[in-house]
Amino acid sequence: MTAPGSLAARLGSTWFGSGLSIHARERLAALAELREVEPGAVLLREGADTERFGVLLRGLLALRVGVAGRGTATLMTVEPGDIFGWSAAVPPYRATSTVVALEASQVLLLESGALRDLLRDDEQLMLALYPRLLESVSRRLTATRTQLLDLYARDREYEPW
Amino acid sequence: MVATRLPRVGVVKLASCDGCQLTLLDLEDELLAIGQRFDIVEFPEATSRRSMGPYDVLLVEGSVSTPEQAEQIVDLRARTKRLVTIGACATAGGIQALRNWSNEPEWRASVYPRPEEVESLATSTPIAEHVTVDAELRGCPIDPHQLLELLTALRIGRRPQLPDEAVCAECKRLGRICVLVAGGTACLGPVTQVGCGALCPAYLRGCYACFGPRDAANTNSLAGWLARDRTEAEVDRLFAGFTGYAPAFREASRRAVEAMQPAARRRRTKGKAT
Amino acid sequence: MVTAAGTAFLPRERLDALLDLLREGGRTVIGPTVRDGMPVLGEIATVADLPAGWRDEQSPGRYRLSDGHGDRVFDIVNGQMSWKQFTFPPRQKVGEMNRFAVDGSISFQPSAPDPPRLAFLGVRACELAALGIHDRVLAGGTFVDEDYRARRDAALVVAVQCTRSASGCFCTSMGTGPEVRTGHDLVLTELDDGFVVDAGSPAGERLLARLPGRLATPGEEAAASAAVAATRAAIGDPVATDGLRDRLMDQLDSPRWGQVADRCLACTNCTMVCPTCFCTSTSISSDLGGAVNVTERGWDSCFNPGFARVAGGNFRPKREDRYRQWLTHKFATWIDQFGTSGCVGCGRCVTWCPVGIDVREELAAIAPPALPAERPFIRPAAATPGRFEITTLRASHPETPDTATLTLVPTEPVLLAGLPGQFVMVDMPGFPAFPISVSRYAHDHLLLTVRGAGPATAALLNTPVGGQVGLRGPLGTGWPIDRALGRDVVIVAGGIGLAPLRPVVDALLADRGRFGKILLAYGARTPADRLFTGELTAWTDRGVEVLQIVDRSGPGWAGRVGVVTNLLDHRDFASRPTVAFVCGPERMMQATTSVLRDAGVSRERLFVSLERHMQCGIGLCGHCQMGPFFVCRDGPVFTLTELGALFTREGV
Amino acid sequence: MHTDTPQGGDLHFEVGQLTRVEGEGSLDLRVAADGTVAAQLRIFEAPRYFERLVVGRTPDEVIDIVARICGICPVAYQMSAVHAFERLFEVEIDPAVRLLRRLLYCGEWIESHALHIFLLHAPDFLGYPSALEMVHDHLELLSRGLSMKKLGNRIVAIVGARAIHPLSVRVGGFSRAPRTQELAELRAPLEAAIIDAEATVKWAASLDTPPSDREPRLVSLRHPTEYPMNDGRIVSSDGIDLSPDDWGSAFEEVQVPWSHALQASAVDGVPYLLGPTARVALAADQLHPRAAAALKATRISPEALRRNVFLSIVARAVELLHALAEAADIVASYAPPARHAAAWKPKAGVAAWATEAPRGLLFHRYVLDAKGLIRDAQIVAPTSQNQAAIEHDLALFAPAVLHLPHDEATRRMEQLIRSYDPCISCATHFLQLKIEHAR
Repeated sequence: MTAPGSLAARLGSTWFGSGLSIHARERLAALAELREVEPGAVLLREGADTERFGVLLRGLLALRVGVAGRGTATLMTVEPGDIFGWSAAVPPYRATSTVVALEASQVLLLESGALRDLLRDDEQLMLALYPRLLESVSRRLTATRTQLLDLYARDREYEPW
Repeated sequence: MVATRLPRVGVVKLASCDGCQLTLLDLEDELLAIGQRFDIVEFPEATSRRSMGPYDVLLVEGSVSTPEQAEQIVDLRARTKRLVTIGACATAGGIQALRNWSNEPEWRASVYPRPEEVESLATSTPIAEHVTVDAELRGCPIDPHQLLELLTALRIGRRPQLPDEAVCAECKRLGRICVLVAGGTACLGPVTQVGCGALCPAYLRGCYACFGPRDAANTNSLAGWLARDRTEAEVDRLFAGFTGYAPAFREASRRAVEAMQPAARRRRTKGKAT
Repeated sequence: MVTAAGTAFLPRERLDALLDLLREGGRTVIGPTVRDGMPVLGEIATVADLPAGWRDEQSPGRYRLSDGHGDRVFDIVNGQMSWKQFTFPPRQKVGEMNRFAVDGSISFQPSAPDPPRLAFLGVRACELAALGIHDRVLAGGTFVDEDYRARRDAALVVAVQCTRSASGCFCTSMGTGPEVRTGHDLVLTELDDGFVVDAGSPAGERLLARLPGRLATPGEEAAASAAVAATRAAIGDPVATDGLRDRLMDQLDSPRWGQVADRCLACTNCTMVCPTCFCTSTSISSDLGGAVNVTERGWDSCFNPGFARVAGGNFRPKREDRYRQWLTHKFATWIDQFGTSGCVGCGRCVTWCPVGIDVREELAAIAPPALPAERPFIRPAAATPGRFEITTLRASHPETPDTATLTLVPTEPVLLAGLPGQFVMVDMPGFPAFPISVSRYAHDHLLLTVRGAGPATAALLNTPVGGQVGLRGPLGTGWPIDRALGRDVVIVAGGIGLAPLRPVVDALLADRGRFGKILLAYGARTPADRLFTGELTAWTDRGVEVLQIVDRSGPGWAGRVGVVTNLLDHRDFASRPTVAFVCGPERMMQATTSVLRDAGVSRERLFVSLERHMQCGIGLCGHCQMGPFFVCRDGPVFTLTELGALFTREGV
Repeated sequence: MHTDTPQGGDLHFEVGQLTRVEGEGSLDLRVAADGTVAAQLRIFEAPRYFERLVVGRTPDEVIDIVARICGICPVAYQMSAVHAFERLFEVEIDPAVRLLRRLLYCGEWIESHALHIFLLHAPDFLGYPSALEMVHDHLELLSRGLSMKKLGNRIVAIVGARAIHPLSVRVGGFSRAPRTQELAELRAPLEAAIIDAEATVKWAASLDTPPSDREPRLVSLRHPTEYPMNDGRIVSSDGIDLSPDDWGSAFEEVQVPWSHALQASAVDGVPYLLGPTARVALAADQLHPRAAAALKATRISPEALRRNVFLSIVARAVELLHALAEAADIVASYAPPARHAAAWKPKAGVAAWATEAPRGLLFHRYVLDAKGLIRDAQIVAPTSQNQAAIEHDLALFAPAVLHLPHDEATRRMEQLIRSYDPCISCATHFLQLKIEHAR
């Protein structure tokens, strides 16, 4: 059983965690640490090794990429319940964006090396975690595509005047 | 609501017959009012006033068929806010665009005794192949009502109401009986953009596509149907008319022009020589 | 059907007497005649104008007339023209709109009906059925085409039973002929030496009583019946109509649509010659100064590329979309709308298709079983296409670089009596009318939030304060606020889609205690594109959870970035009954409703507001058709259940 | 316009694009040290190869195509072509069709002459850059002109479906003949226009014309009973009298060294003048009585009319009146033809014909194969024939104005060129402009 208030329970109350087995939650919670981060704190850096994987419990995170000559741009923001650092579990284990806290936030962090070791050891965990991970990545992909469609853009009609 | 100054209008022509710009002078009832609502600064056919621009609106008749014209149109574009092409020559290359599939030197030699002195491009092409065009009035010639609508829309600031439907729609609204179905006459109405007022069927003729192909014209289907009662060469020739170089008609026009090639021939003439 | 009692016989040589009777009171007789060798419906000044001895031969894409076939005058089964040429003219002035130079004030003068007095001679059973359908479509609903009704009321109808048929005929399948049953004043059946005549209305009875001739003999009546029966037998039953509506609507994905589109020219001939097609477009002719503007309505067609075009694109971009729209409307969704098929089996679309596409073949090729759906006709408010109320612009408040909110003060209270989500048609001299949703109702004014998407909206935005604007409405269905009583409410808006939803927030806050939690999720392209930014905080203070997100971040933006569904991804609405109102670009609504359904909102409680090309705003012009719906009249607000498979489907 | 610095005594005077003419042309004038003037009218219309475009086409297609040579006088092209084909095929056309063709042609004359008189030429006499500027001072005059012009267009539109590039003319007749009622609607407007045209003749005769003197050779058609229009022999003021079949025996197309166009000229090299002045001079006896009376009332002698180039506006006004009066006669007596188009069979051979375009004689010659397809074509437009005469007149006239300020000299010479109503688009084949500098 998982004690209420335990990390495993906190994980279970999130969107990401609610889709995992109890076993998976407990194995992950065992490795996780709970952290409060200040606005502006950088959790991952684009292009660097993905040092950690995390679940946002409270607050708001921004995913940013650098664009040559234009500084950085926020691609999207991460809502509580969602994850960041999914690349910790997918080769080449390098961060695809810089993760910055926009508000005072609470996150559950797992060191990526430890996470990978755990997944290698525990096939059951792997079976539980990867589909959930993929679901999150696929949602993000869908959202990105929708953004690319530029839904609200004003299509320029044939307007001679 | 009222502009502080009158829009500066130019009317110029490249390779063409003058008929489309004449349409402006044929708006007899509105001509004087047009003169008061627009500042016609360049219109060599009608006025000795000349202007190098800039133009708020430039009506361009004719196709690009000489090296000078190719340069001229780029230059005009740079001095024009809204460039409007008028007529089949400007919008589709005109009847003279049929030479685009010909052996142009041979055509030149068949008309001119000293072809080497004729400066002409091998092609006659629509304005839009050279510069950006803001609006177009189709037709050979253009329709006076559409010209007036264009000018009115320009003054009011709305989009001109130019139909994008087939000749058939207008033909039926006018209560005319289909010359193709009921008369067996070859008619391009179903693939041709309306604007003329469906005149040919009213005069018991088939449409010959003065206004060019309409949006996504299904020329293949119509050509196939027409070929049931005629030779394919005859069907091809139907398309090889005043808008034969418009993309939807090109394939048929090309075949028609190629089939028309006669034996090469020097023209009669006893030119007095240079 | 000729009945025994009172059936008369009019000898052929006394046909002139019938014409004289019809002409009484200054009526003009219109009937079949041959002009320039072509079959037309035109004035019949004397018996000699009738096409004695002429016959038609028809096949798909081919029509030929020939003469010398005896004395009969009604042997041309039908021609290209139908009677709608006279009851629903191809072009019709709708009204005039003027702007006075002195003070810029505007005025509207809708055209009053002024129908010619006509007698229609030689109306076939299928054509009577077509007139009956138009009676329902144009004069049988909440809104009435006054001009049509006046023309119908002014016309006498002399029907003719068919004693010949053409190859295109399938009235037998559509249940409309060849027997004449109803809708006529008189009915003739032509025999070699004359006409068996019967009455179908009191006016017809009076005419019949004064017609020279005698009672028909039983032999003549029998000959007439036999001739019509022979026609029925000759036609057979070419189209299987059982369950046709459902069979068709089940085949929206049939590969046949693409095949027929290879042949279809989208030339509009089928719709123009169809006696029931009623779609129209308006056009404006203005003088050079834009002071005098005459609005005219003309036949249009769903085959025209511009028919379903809106500022951002075209709902039916491909020929196959348009062919499918026409066929499914005619044979299926027409039934949902008007309780009858839109086809009377006259065969004109078969004969007059320039490439001989035979609708009977296409129907047979696109077959199988069903799904029913019936929608009650909702709708308040009265309006006609030519009548606009004048409002005065009191203020204009910029919202974003291209959008502003206009305060319009009407003199007519009807404009203020709208529901959240309803729209108005906006009319200004020189521009075609266009729909704009009401973004707030107040005691003496209403607010329209307008984006300058084209010249007309730009002109509206440029209207000076104190200037006049014509409005008609409020039109369409509103958001059903009552469905949200006692429930949680999720409002999801994309871009300018917040404008029609603001009255929802107004309504909920006006009665805050009667609703559960309220979540407003608002997505916009950039921070600068957000509407009503000042109010968003005020709403938070009044108990609305407001979440905002932008597609592209911008200067000074420290908020959320991403698509609006990101705001809903991690939510669960299954535990409490929740109603959702969604408005934005169609693709955004698709993504949003899909997330909301996954999160537990049922389809019946999911409401969306659709955009379509609208001209009349009251279901008469036909532009905004979508399956069984006229979006302007039956929508723009729909539940997902109603829309079913049509929602976000390309090309319907 | 610019003037070169005199070099070796030569003055090179150049007028850029000519305005208020149809099409594009320019004028090049060389004044030698000895005072002799050489004028070169250059035409830089782009070549469109019409004579080649019609090869391989059927006669009916040719009728549509040649109309596009000129938007001002498409009927003329259709008329020369259709008559040429009908003559070769020996088609007998209905008498009413013949009248309708004259009516159609009258419509074109009315439109073209009114256009030229009021919109193109009047500003020269009254001192405006264009007719639009005349609105305030001469509104009534302009309105009168525009209403006649409109009526001309209306006639063409009723017979031919539209004012520019009409489409009903077919070998054998018309694709459809107008109904009696359609023509009857023209009666009242024609009567009103005749009055206006009479006033126009009077007005034109009252204009102040610069002095000018020449002894032109005149060429037009001549028909036994009709004012020259779509039928007749080719005659000249100095004795030429031949069938259009024999056009080539008296005329030829040549290329002049400075230009640029295939000019047409008489084989003897003497320039000749076509158009209203020539027709009025050579067929004065066939003018409609109302036109003849109006001309007489001007008291301008036939001699003056012929010799002063600027009086062409009077000749044109007389023809405007003639065309309106003849149109009124045709409309009044109209009964639709029994057959709107006679049947015909193609035949190999040469089809030649000439008609009178508003600007003068328009000669067509086609060689057809046995299927009736065109193998060769020759189209000789009036302006290419008038060109030599224009240059000749300019050379005569120039010394009188060269001392004037340049703008004024230019205006005067343009006025002279416009007296010919040159239709440069008509020139079916022109070479490219080349500027030669005097040495």
